[in-house]
Amino acid sequence: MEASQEVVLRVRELSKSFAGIRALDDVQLDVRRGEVHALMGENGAGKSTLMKILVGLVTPDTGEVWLENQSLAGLSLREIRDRGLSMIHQEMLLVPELTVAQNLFLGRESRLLGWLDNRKLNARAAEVLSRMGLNLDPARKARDLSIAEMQLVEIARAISTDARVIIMDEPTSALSDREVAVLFGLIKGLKARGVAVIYISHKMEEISAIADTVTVLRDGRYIATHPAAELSESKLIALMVGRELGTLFPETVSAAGAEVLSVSGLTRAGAFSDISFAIHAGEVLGMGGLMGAGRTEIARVLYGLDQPDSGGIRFDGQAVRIRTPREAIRLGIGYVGEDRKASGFIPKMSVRENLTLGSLTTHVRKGLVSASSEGEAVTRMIESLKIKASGPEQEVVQLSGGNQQKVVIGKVLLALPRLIILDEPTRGIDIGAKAEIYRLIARLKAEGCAILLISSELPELIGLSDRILILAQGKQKALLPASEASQERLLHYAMPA
Amino acid sequence: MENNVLTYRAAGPLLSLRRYGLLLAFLAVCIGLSLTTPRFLTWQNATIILTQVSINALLAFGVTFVIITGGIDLSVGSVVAVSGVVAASFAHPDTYPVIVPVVVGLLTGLAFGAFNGFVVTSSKVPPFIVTLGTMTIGRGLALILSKGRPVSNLSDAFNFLGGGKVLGVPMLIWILIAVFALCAVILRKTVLGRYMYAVGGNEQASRASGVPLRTVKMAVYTLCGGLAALSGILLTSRITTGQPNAGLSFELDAITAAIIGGTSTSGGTGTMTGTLLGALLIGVISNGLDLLNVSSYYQQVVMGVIIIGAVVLDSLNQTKKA
Amino acid sequence: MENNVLTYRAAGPLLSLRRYGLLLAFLAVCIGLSLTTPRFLTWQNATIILTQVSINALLAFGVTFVIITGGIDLSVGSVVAVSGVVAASFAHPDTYPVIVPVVVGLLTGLAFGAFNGFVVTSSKVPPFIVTLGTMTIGRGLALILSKGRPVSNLSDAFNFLGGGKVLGVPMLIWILIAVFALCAVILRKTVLGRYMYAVGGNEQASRASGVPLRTVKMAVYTLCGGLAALSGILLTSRITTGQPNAGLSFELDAITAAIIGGTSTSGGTGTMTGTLLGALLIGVISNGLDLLNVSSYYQQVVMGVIIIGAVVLDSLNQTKKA
Amino acid sequence: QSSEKGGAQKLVIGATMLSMQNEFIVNVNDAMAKKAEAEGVELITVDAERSALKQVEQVESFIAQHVDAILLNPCEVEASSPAVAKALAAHIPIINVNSETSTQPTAFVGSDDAESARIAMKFIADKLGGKGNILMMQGYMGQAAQLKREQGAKEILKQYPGLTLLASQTGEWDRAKALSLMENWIQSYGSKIQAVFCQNDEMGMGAVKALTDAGLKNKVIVVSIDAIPDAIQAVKNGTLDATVFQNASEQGAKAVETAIKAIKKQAFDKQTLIPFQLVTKQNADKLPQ
Ligand SMILES: Nc1ncnc2c1ncn2[C@@H]1O[C@H](COP(=O)(O)OP(=O)(O)OP(=O)(O)O)[C@@H](O)[C@H]1O
Ligand SMILES: Nc1ncnc2c1ncn2[C@@H]1O[C@H](COP(=O)(O)OP(=O)(O)OP(=O)(O)O)[C@@H](O)[C@H]1O
Ligand SMILES: [Mg+2]
Ligand SMILES: [Mg+2]
Repeated sequence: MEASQEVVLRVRELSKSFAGIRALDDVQLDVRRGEVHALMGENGAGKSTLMKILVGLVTPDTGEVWLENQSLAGLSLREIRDRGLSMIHQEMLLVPELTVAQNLFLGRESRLLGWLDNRKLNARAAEVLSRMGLNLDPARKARDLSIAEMQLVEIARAISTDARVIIMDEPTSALSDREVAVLFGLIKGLKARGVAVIYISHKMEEISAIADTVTVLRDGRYIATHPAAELSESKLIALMVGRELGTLFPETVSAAGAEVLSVSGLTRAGAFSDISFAIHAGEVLGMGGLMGAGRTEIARVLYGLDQPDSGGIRFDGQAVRIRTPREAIRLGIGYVGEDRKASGFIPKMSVRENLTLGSLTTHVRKGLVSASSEGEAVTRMIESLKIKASGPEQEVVQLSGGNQQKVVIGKVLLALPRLIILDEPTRGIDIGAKAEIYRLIARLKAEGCAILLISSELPELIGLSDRILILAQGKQKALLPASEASQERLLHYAMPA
Repeated sequence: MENNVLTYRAAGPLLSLRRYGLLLAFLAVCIGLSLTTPRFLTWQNATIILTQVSINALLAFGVTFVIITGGIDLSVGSVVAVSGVVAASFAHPDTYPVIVPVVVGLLTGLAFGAFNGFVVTSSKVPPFIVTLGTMTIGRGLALILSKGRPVSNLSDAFNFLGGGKVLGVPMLIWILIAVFALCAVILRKTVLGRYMYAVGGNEQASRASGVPLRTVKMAVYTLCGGLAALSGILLTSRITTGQPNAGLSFELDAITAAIIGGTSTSGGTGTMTGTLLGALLIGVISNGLDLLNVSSYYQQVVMGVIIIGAVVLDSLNQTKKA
Repeated sequence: MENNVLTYRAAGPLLSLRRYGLLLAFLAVCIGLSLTTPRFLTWQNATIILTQVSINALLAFGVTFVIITGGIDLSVGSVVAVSGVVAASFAHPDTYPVIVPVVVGLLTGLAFGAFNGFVVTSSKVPPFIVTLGTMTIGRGLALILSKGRPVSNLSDAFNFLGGGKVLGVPMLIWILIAVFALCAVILRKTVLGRYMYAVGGNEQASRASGVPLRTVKMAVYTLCGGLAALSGILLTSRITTGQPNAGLSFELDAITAAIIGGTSTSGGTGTMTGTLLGALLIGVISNGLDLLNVSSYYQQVVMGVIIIGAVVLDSLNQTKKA
Repeated sequence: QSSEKGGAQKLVIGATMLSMQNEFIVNVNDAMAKKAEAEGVELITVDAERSALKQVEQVESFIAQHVDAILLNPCEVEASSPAVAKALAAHIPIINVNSETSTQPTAFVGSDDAESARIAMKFIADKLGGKGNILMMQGYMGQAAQLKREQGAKEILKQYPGLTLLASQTGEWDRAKALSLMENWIQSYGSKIQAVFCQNDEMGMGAVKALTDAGLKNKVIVVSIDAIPDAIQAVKNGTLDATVFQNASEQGAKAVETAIKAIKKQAFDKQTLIPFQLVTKQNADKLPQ
């Protein structure tokens, strides 16, 4: 169905500042019935803030929002939701102690003193989930879900309301291609019912696949709105970044040196079994697979977060047992985890404090932390990663998602690791920052660092790796040079038997 | 993730006890005491323990609600005193019918709770400070209202509430059972209860889901104040006097019972069964130590050791299953 | 987001106070008292307030460390009693040199702290329960060791520690200043201090960043125990007796000072300056109420109202800036 | 009841004490234990920790254990009364020790708290010649001993219109709190202060310390109650002007004696009043034990 001309959601002159930071500056937006409206912009451009204002989570300083010509000013979250606006949150807002079913319907129970029937609730949840083609046990607690599963619950929750406009703030950041395909199917269904979708993503190919219209924000300001069909990728990037961007994947030369790490027969019951590979200095080993294939579990074992049941790990040719992350760091292993909110940074700490957390002991002079030594390292890292913050003292929790990720990477780099494990390092990162991280990987590689790259984005995996290891259901399926890898071939190996 | 897992742990019974370890620890203490003193495992002693536990348990139920939402209430001990004194002032013989002191006492506690809830929801002052403030204020008011003197000479009808028996079982035990059931139902079977877990588990997510944070918090503090008042009225009736310094440091016992029972101070978890068991554990230990005639100084040491020990046992058990 | 903002609030001065609101509230109380009673703003009264505040402030510093890591320590009041009694037993005239009771007392407190730290780090028992256990155990031990009687007849050298003056200023004030400076340096300038914030801010992320959780937690509880012991020794010296029931409910005052000072019970935030200011605020109010001869009953009401009021004022100020 | 099972069975007496953290009470309890041992009786002591509720519960427990007699050292006049009523209803003799309850027990051994305050206040009045400024340091507000001692002190104040009560605040029975309170009072009233009455010796010691530090001790009279060893020593040294001696060992011993008589249904005194004694520098050396 073609998008109609009827505007369901209208935003005018919206501005919002946080403690001196201008997150939105006179922004406008028109969303039409049944269209997929992509909202694009770099990390920190103000996309999430705008969406949070729409659903009533954040109050704007000035400006107004109309849903079907009715102003939403002064309405509560509940009232706005009841008028037909729902949202998939970037931060995955689930209550860890509640079950999937309870989270799905949270805030939508009939009355405050109403009677709850968990059996009925579970049945309804199971129905909703299966209608969306999702395989999730409604009785599982949210805290036990992987982040991909959490994201699926968020999606199911937003879609199961009878919303007229659904906001999706990076709904696919934790999903692999298969689930993305499921989501796109759902979005098509929504369009057909006349539901408008505001879609935020940093994945260009998704925009061209489903967006009808694209609005671009830059530094909190409205830049332009165009039909998606009229926008080439390079033009879109130019609008977002304000300049042309060179090639995404930098040219690198493979100059693999001595073996840094090797594992043989590594097994952890219930997660993966019999994994063997080696990584060399100056080499990028890619690790691919579908969601739940066991890649994160391997990384956790290598970093001492979990213990293997059997198998050996050698570092620099020495057999080692890595019992804690501290030991891993001492060996020279760095890890950027996939769940940056849970285990990546300390929200209340500043950018500075987070950056130096893993290497603080190197800044000690006469028993005290030297502010100048620390400050110098921090300034260097902020510049080299182009971290966008009001300064080194800004709390990391206030940064946009992409900049938070840069802080986490910066922290690992400051500990000068010889092997870096990157688990979905570009999740939620804008195209410009992505290019920077790719250049960073190339630079680290050139400096002789060994890199284990886990990614669900196949182009990224192919574009950056020297060799690629494919896992399916915890088993090693293939280990091939990147030159022999194509997306089709990798997918073929990754599919469960 | 086959379909059959759908039935797994599905609805959960009303009185589910997730912490078998605690039950085990409790039973271990009981068996230990039964073996060492024949006076422990008697019907009469069981009645005594339950009666003694009831006052603390009522407070602990209220505190459990609050802690589940991620808050804390230090004022319950003082509310026991104020509402007890207020109730006593209306409970002299041949003045008002017995319903009057009960209602007035309850209203006093509800007012304190509502005040706590109001300040917590409309300022950024941490609940610890708010309720510490009302704790001090409450104690002062109890002394002012009673002029520092116990309020005595209470009617028989009033003294029956906490001192009488029905069908051979003390009133306090009946009330304990009824209030426990009510609180368990609120927590597990009503939307309000679900929202308590949600607010304590992730306040931001709850807000984004449209959970009425303000209402939920107002509700838990008010409930807690009401339960403290009930506790205060029953205490007053049991000792036949409204005492301005009743309930000193009761808040600590109540919080302890809740936490032993598995309520986490960071919010989002806790059950009424656990809290009841926590209160019972404390009651049984203190009863047992008296029965064994352990010197009062050593009692404290033993009490401390057993409490830590019981919770260690409980946590070992949880770890194994996790 | 220009480059020059990089210098904004850069490394942060040692005594940075993020909460000007609290300072304002404190000054407001001081000015109010100066206007109502001429006796408040005198050098002598200032000395007295500082002396009175010092014991609580030392405890509050220790507790601040613990709360910043997301823990809690309820045992400090009991540790005050045990270490005071132990120190007093070695402080009779013509027995040991004064260093002996001090060292033995400190070791007692450090042992309690280390025990807390050990149980907290090697089991899943919540710190609330662990330290509640040691609180009870400590009180019992103090009573056992002293047989329930004050330990008096202490040497002059020992009594000088908490009662003497140097350069006209009470020893307690010198010690308060020195310990405050030391704690502030630990918290803001050492790796350990940074790790405390990290552990309290996000334990999982800290572990993943190579922060030695166990060591940090052991350190804070042990530090807290040591500071409580110091507090106990000084209190014993000040009142020239080791009292088994000294320090009753001191933990509440200490935690209150820390929280008024901006330490969040959920961990990850807090400053020593804030805690000191919190302790001073409590001390000034209680001194002022005595000077104004407010009746004991009303003192409590006023104290509660002012504490809530001060923190409301503080939080309003924070909101405005956020 | 085991007493009926003949002399072979050891008699059991349960004692619930106001607070085993109070030195005077500990002394009373020690005397009980000593006497009980001499008489071949088993004594079970429990600590009510100043809570009337706890005390009632402990008496309930004693009743369930079928003890032969109960010694009650009441926390409160009114609130501990249900304990007495319950024991009487269970036909177990109950003896109140040291202070009273509103319900009449089987027997009473002790002294009248108000009387001790009268003695102390009278001493001050005499020393000041019936004219002067006085401060009163109260115990924990609302507790029986505080109320009784306040009442006694006020009676004497009424008799001497020349005495002015400058202020009265609580030191919560505690030496450290009393020290701080006295420091603050010195700020407020300075040289106006002529005498301080403290409701127990612990607070008295704290007040003495503050006054000594401020160099005011020789200008101010301090009197307190209980005659704990520290206080007697202070009286000997002349820093504390007087304390009021309450004979702990006699109270404890008499209580056990009376209980045994009551169990054996022998004749006993319904009321044994043990007199107070003012302790000053003159007689401080001559106290019993
Ligand atoms: N609560 C807050 N306090 C202070 N600053 C904030 C807060 N929330 C957002 N900001 C700031 O507002 C700006 C916009 O943030 P926003 O999260 O809307 O970006 P975004 O476009 O969603 O970025 P991303 O693609 O990384 O998710 C950022 O500079 C961010 O630091
Ligand atoms: N917290 C958890 N609790 C229970 N099972 C888990 C948890 N995390 C992962 N698993 C399970 O472990 C297996 C491996 O998951 P893992 O996250 O390592 O996969 P992955 O290949 O990294 O996939 P992803 O794309 O999700 O990162 C899966 O079967 C998953 O369901
Ligand atoms: Mg965003
Ligand atoms: Mg993964």
